[in-house]
Amino acid sequence: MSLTLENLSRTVDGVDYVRDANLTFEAGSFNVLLGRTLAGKTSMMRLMAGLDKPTKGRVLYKGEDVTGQSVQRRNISMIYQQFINYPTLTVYENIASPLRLAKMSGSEIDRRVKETASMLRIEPLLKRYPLELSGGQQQRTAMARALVKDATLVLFDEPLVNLDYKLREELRAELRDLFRERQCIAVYATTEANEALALGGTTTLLHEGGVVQSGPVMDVYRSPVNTLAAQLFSEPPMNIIRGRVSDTEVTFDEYSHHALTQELARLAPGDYWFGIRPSHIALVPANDDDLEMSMEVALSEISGSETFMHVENSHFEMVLQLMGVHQYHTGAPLKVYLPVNKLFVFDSNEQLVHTPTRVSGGAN
Amino acid sequence: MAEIQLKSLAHSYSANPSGPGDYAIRQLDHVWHKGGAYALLGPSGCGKSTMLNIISGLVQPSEGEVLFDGKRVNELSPRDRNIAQVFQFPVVYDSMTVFENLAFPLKNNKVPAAKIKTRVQEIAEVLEIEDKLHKKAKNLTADEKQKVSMGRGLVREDVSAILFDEPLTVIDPQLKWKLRRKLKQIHEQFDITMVYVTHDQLEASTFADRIAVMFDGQVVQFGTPTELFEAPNHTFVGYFIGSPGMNILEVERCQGGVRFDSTELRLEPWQSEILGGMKSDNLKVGIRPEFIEISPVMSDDTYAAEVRDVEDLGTYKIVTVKLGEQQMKVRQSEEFDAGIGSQVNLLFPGQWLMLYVDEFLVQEQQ
Amino acid sequence: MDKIPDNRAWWLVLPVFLLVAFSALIPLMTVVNYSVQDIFGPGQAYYVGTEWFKEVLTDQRLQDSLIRQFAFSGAVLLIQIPLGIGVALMMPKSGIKGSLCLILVAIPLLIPWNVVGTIWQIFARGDIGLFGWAVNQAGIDYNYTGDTVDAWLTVLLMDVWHWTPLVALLCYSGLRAIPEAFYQAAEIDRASKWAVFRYIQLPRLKSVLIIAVLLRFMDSFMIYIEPFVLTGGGPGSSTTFLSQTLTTMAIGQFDLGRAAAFSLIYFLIVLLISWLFFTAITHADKEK
Amino acid sequence: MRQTGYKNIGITIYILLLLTPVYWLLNMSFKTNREILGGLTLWPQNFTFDNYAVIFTDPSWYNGYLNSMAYVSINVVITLLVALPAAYAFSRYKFLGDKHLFFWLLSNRMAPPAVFLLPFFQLYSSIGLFDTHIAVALAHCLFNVPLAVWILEGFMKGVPREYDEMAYIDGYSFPKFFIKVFLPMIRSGIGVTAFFAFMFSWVELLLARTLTSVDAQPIGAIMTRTIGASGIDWGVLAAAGVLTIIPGLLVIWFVRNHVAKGFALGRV
Repeated sequence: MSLTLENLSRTVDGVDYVRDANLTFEAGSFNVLLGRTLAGKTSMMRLMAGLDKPTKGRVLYKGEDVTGQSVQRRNISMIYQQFINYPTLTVYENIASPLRLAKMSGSEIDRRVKETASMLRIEPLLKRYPLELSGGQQQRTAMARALVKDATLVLFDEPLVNLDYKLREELRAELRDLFRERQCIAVYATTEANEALALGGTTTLLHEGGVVQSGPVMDVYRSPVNTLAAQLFSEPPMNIIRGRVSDTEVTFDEYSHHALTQELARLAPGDYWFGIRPSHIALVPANDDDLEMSMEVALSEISGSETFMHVENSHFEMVLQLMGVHQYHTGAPLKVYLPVNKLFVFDSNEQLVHTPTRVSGGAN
Repeated sequence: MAEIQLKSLAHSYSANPSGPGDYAIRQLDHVWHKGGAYALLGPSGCGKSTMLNIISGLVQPSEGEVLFDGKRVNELSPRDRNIAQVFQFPVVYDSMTVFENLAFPLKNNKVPAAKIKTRVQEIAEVLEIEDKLHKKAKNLTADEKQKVSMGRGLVREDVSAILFDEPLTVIDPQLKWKLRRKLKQIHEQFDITMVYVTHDQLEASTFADRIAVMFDGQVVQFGTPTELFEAPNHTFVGYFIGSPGMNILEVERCQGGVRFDSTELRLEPWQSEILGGMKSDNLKVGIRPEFIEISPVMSDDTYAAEVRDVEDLGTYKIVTVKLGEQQMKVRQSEEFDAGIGSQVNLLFPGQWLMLYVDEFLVQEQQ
Repeated sequence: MDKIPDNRAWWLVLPVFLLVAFSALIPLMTVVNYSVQDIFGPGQAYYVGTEWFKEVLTDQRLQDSLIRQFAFSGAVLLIQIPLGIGVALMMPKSGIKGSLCLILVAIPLLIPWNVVGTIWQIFARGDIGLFGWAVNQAGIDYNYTGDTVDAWLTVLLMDVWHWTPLVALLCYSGLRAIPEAFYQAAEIDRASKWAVFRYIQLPRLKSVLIIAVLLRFMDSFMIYIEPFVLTGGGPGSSTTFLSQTLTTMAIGQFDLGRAAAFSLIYFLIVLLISWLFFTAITHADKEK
Repeated sequence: MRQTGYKNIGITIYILLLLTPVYWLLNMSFKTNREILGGLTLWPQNFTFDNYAVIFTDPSWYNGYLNSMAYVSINVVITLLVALPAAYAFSRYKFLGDKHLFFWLLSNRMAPPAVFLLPFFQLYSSIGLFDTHIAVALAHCLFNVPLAVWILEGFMKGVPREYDEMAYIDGYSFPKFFIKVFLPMIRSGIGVTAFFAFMFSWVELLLARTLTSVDAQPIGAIMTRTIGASGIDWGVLAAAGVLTIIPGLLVIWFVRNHVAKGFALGRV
């Protein structure tokens, strides 16, 4: 029981909304589509739902072609970014509506509605009307309506963007738990890397309508196929620096020269892109072969627990994510240290050639 | 530029408020000093936008005073208060070009044309829209429009303050980083009093030197991001700042400290001392996931807990542990690897264990 | 919102299509048919080709009423549009006062057109009409039944009274559609009242104004009942507008051929000018 | 706030000017003809209901009202029935020739009624509908339906398509969705459209008069009969006029809250 997209494309007057996508979603899986706005997340979901027709390719469900099937006949549900509920129905009736249409018995409907409502903690609101509720409550109602019928495919189109920061955190956590046991296919679109990480499951990176990379969230995160993937899936974006490896040394932007140690030694001479996550750069050397670079502080942003430090030099700039508070003034010079074993290496056409050595344990 | 003071301010949208519930803002005293970069942080419906509109004069407070440099301005209209404000959703005059939009406030202030030109240029460059200057505003993308509305606020040099009402809502995460940085630079460049309303703690703390946290109509804490993080003086601040928020446990008094279930927590002497002098039984302890340590060895100040869940967020992990009947979250480095169900020894460093009586922090007297 | 291409939508518009076709196309065909024939009575019709069109186009009487018509419509627009905007700006934004104003202002629109005529027929009379009496008292010699200028002005005044409310209400709703944020921003930017009108209200009224101009042009160009009741087209032919010329020609003199040809030309003029406005509207919609 | 003060004064004056002619009509309707012709009086010296009595007792008078009511309501019903689906189609779908169709519809709103007088007369007599309510109702559809489609389309555009999709996803069939979900959401639009249809049908006289003789004759026509004849009964005429205003007032009262939106034809 799986949903398969077979070289699926949708082009609207010349613009590729979705470009030749090949993906499979397994039952009981939680799938995150991660990409910037207009990356094709929504378009892809609409194709899965059957709300739009593809210009090319097929959608297969349990192996059979459902591309042409009407929305009503597919057993799906969808949650939108804007809070969409029937404004003229009470919360109760909103949640009940899919069941009523499924000609379910009154008692059964009542049971399910109550159950789902309590699951999403909106039981006390059942008699109210959607527009009387806060954004969070409205979205909970929408989710309840989506979950009350056991849809085989549940689509979330950035459901949390219009909610408060803390609410997002809560609902996100609840979602993960809600879908743990469910046997449906959940697809969730978001623009935020951290959300993708928090939700787990499998992650698919989209860019300009095309699939960049897809797989278990940690695999994608730990070994991004190219610089694009690396930057899409890192917040703040991964630092990427151009570098040249000679027989004797590695040079970053003709600026800082370093000896070849560890993995670097294994790289054939040539041009590369080196990536490092903001959180891996340190202000004090951890190992003696850390790459030392002298930079200037452009700006340091303190978020209480961490400091985001934007540093630059005449050739390139980097972002550091440091635990604790580090107060520096703009323009202050400082040395930063890049641990060699945390470097991502991409070849001259930006394809991954080396990932950092995995820390013990790794993905779970 | 001015110092903005709010004196015993209260506001209700209903004409004759019956109970405290009808108040968007209640009994609020606060001072925004000259030239500071401030954030006003809180969940939606906590009254933060109301407060902003009261400062700018778009809303008349039902009680209390608004003072600019000690002068009462309640009766003054926004135009006379000479305040700039940027709204949550872009407001551009779509019949004008970007240039005309940015020039508009200056024109209204009868600024000489030459001055306008240079000033607009300057701001346009800071916001990186100088290439759009002659486009019609209505043909811009959402975030360009928002930049323009910001520009209209920033372009005036003489303003007493600039107020931002969740200005980055419509902006892509990737761009948010850049824009927030811009604002900060602008503040350092022109040092104007800036008040920035948001529900996003990261936005707030990265923009502001000091943050006022609002919780149903009141400012519960006003301090630097670090203060808010390390010593939240109200359980709400603990919960709201930091992600995940502070672990907060209901406890009761016991010999030499406090207790929940069968677990006894030792308190700092001064904490127990103060606690001894207090009647209330509404006691809570809080400790941040970042400050809970997991020690390899068991000792008499560690607590044995069971790992319930491990959330891998790439650069770090959030571990959910069960201590007695209580769930707690612990932040660990990405190297952490203990399987679900395994036992760990929690260590609560004394200086990070906060005690709350009636939701407010018990602080050590100097 | 981008629309979905789907020709099955035709089923939804079919009823409208049939209904309107029935009451528009068939009659139109008849008109066309007349316009190329000379009809003396049932069964006696001769094909005359474009004869009638030639005649009509050269007919002095028609040209005069056409000119009168344009003059009238022009005057109507020039007075009613600015006045309407003004009234809209004065109306309270909301609350009971708002909806009360709305209803009071709308009253003239709810009066059957012939009654409008009747009202003014009485109201403007020197002897028993308040208006006429007042003007005469003011020492101005005024008599719309006798003096051509007075008659023309009275018709104009009546139309202004009757239709300015429509313009006003259109603009009023247009104004109400402007989000409060814009006024707030303007206030913050210290914009003058004039600047607010010029840069916020006027641009946002654009599309409504086009609609208003369109409707007012059409209806004033087709005006019939009111002046007919008020002045019967007189004195002389000072207030005889196209519709009236047409109806007298068709029903009065049973001069079908000429009337038909004339109708078509008439229709085409309205259509042409309206089309210009219509494209303007859709254009304005696109911009949004 | 001086500003608003001036505004209030201005609007009050305008409304007063607007209402004087109506007042004058009202005033006359309570006067005897002698008083009317006897000279100018600002209010009825000897107040009388006779004029109204005449109308309410004489069938040839009050039937006029009944007739008008009849064809107006028929017209409103027909207009809404056909315009609703059409407007939906225009607001949601691209289809072959949609733009042209739309303009063609509107163009009929622009057709001078005078042009259609004779053809209509013949058309409806030929199919035996002359002097029936339905005839007038149908004729009025000529300008009401296009307008209705236009207004409704404006309102429907305001409803995000997500609502349609949500309903389909929940399993609604199109008709069920349209009636149960969609129509309730555009209530105000429908109300306003009904109002406009009523208004234009109620005030129109040219066609109504041409297509009727006795059985379905509208009040307007009956009034015009009295005009021109020697010694007009001014009082009764005024009373009749007053009575024609009342239905309109009732209707606008019901839709007063939506009417502002509707006047913008849902397009701003």
